[in-house]
Amino acid sequence: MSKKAFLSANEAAAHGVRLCRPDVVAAYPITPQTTLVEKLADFLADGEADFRYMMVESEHSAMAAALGASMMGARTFTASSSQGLLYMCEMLSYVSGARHPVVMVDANRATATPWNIYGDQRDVFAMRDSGWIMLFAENGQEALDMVIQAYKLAEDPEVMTPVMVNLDGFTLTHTYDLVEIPEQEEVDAFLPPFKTSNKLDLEDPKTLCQTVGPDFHMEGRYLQQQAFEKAKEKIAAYDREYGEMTGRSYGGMIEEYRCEDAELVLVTTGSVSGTTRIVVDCLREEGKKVGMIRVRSYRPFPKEYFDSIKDRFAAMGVIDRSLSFGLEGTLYSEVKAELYGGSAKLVNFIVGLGGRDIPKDLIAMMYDKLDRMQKNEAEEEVQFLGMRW
Amino acid sequence: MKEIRWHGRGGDGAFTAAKLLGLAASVFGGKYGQAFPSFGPERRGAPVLGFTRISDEVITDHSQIYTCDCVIVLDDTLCDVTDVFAGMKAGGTLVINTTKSEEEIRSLYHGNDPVNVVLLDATSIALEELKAPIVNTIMLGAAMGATEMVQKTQLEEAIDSMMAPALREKNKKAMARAYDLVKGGAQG
Amino acid sequence: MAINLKNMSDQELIYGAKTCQGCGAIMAARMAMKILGEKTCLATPACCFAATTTVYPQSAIFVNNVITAFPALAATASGMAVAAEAMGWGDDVNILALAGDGGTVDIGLQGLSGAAERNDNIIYICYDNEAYMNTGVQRSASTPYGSWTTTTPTGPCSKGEKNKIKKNLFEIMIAHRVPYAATASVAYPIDFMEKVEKARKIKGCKVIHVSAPCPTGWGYDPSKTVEIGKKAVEAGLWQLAEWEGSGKPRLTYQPKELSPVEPYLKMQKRFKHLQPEDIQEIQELRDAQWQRIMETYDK
Amino acid sequence: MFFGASNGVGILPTPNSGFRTFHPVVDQDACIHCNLCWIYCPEGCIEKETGKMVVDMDYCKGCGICANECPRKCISMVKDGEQDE
Repeated sequence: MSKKAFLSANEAAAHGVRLCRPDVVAAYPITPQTTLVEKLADFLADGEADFRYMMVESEHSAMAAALGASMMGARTFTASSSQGLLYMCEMLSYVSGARHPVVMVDANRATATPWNIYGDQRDVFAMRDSGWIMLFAENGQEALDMVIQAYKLAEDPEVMTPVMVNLDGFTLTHTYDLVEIPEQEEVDAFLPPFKTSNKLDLEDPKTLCQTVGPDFHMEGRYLQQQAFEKAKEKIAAYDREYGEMTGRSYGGMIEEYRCEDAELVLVTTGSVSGTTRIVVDCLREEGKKVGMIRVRSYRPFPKEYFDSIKDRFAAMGVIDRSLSFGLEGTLYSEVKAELYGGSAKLVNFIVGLGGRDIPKDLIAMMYDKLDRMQKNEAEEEVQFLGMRW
Repeated sequence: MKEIRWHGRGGDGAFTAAKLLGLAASVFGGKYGQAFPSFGPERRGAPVLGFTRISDEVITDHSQIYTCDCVIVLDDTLCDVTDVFAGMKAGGTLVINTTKSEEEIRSLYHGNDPVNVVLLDATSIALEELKAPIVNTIMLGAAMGATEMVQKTQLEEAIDSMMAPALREKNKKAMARAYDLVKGGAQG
Repeated sequence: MAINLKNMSDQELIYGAKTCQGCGAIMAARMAMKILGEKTCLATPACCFAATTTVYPQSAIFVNNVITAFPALAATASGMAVAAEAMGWGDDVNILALAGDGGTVDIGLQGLSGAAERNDNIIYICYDNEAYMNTGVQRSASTPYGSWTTTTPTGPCSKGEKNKIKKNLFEIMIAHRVPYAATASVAYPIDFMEKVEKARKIKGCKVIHVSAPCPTGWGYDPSKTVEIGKKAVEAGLWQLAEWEGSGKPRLTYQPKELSPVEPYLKMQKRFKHLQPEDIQEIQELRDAQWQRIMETYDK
Repeated sequence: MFFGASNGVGILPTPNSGFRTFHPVVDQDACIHCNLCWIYCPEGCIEKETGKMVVDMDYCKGCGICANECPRKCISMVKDGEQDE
């Protein structure tokens, strides 16, 4: 029997980690990730978990230690945020390039400067090309479930790629919610012990993280790309399998909400999706044909899905809690690229940077703008909403 | 959906009370609960906010709370630095730890809608029951006595499951005393 | 254990590396591996050693080995050591971290300090060739005073490296109270290998700083690597010392009388610009350092 | 192929003899088997167990450390292609 608890997403993710029985956890504290690594320490102190906890002296070393541990065949976890993730950046590509299935949680937070500890997704999007699978959870329950699915995905022999589970800083990491904690036996049945040939071995010595020249480097990158393609199927398959076990399934790489006959849709990630659902429900009651598309997997990107909906909606808005200076919202660029040649009118809403709240009336305003676009009224393509001026 | 805001100072347990309420409503009350602090670094003594949502439906709202069914103020000096009535819904309830008069507190309200004001000298109860001026569970009891958002037994279960064993009994007693006091219509 | 060359096996665990002729770094690695043997997991950062031993598809290392990022060696090795314990690899497995001076005393020092403080069960060997050699001879915090490098070029306004004191890894590690720290030189293989053997038997973070002359970066004939290494020790510009976790550090070899620094400096192109007064200054710096050692180390 | 991960060890496709201009020639009669050349050789390409000091000419780079350090001076460096003594 699973157990209900009232947990923050950080605590829920920590339960997910505990249930995956990691061998080694290496971490360094940073707001708003801290309560996650504290919870893991509590599990050890209370005898509820059994792993080696490396309290290292920096994020760079946290990811380096995770790499070292994974090289020995250990199931490994780490977590970070913002500047810490940027400091880890160098090691992210070592871990992914050498195909070590480390799982980490990133508590999404603005990057300095100005120094700001609040929710924002620019940290993860700055790591876009690190070679990590990047998933976004909407709430604490999904954070827990996603960590468990992340290990299954990362350690799949056809994937063997590290996974970053993203939680919106504070909005999720510090918000308490009703969460169902699966039983250990259930998780054990879903996630077998970590077995890999990609590790050091005294009987059959190995070289890992090898130097490669121009003559072979591209082939390695091609294999990584293939692994990401494979991951697309696996994300959906493991989500289904997990759903059969727990009754909770999230739709794979994408979740559509009331899109069946929708004309106006917003594309979201993370916690703003929950708030958007409420707005969709309200507008539906008013008879507006609105819907929401939630991106759960940013890498691999649901390219085929967006290709397939090119002409399905009249107008689409992409909510970005990040932006690429000199261009537009990071997520918007990619959605737009996949919708190229389609008939949907597109707009990008930059909101919620550095912890700015995204209230329901602001989301309602976005749907209103989509409505005007559908009626051929002009809207600026990239809009900052919820500003002081 | 009930939306509750807690006013406290860093270290006085306002967010703990917000969490206890969410826990009581959800895990022990069969509803759905959500609780979150005013986000940011924790500084002892600085004004802080805590928030609780309670609903019969799944709570997916991840925006801030702007309107309140109930506001609970753990320390009346906060009235000097914050508008404790901000966002109060018509018919909402303000529960405040104070020895001031109802008129003094009501004078802070700028709205036209009727609001309930519940006064309690929670600090005196805390000093008697807990031997320390910690009022969070007392104010929780008072607020629930005033609004019935959750049941007393659910709060007791929440205290048992969240607080350290040594604190449970005396906090339950203090909470119940405030609950009964407010429920009985008396103001402490 | 006394090291006896006669009894040592011909088995080579590092072979065929594409290092320069007369490379001191690969000598240090080879000597260490002679002691540590097949049950060793070797970790190196991006450095000369890594770039010359493991370029796909070839591999000149015959034991488990990994390459990690430049600043990340100690933390990677720590992770390996902790996981080895967690996964039950056994007490006889050695986690050997091997890096140059730049990767250790500059960019890698934070990680090494962390590993030392946590006392993770690794053997960390820094081969010191006194500059960033893999990138083509740039100064590091281990480059000696007066030395030419490509970033401390000599000219009318420069005499080369200005920092008068090399960063003292040995004493930094003693300050961390690691269970074993030592300095050594590839020119004194028995001394070095005995220190590796001691380190192998101790649990915790062991650090050995070994002088490894570099014919390419220092500018001398490759046949002189050992000769130069010996001259540095005989001139008191490098010491052979160890610290076993308590008491004072101890010299494991003490020249009867320090030889002048000039012959050592004159053998190398990196010092060829030095004038007699510069050499005099280096000798005075040496004297001050040596006096400090005589006062604070056991003989 | 799954490289960047899990490659074998000890794979030596190319010899290092091309690094060399001179190669060592050991006077086996004068050798006292002190093994200093053996331990100092950066390449580890001198074999001692047969009772003779045998150099693996595929991997000797001709650095000359062995000749320089031999206490009996019984190793000479001979230009590649010229007749060994």
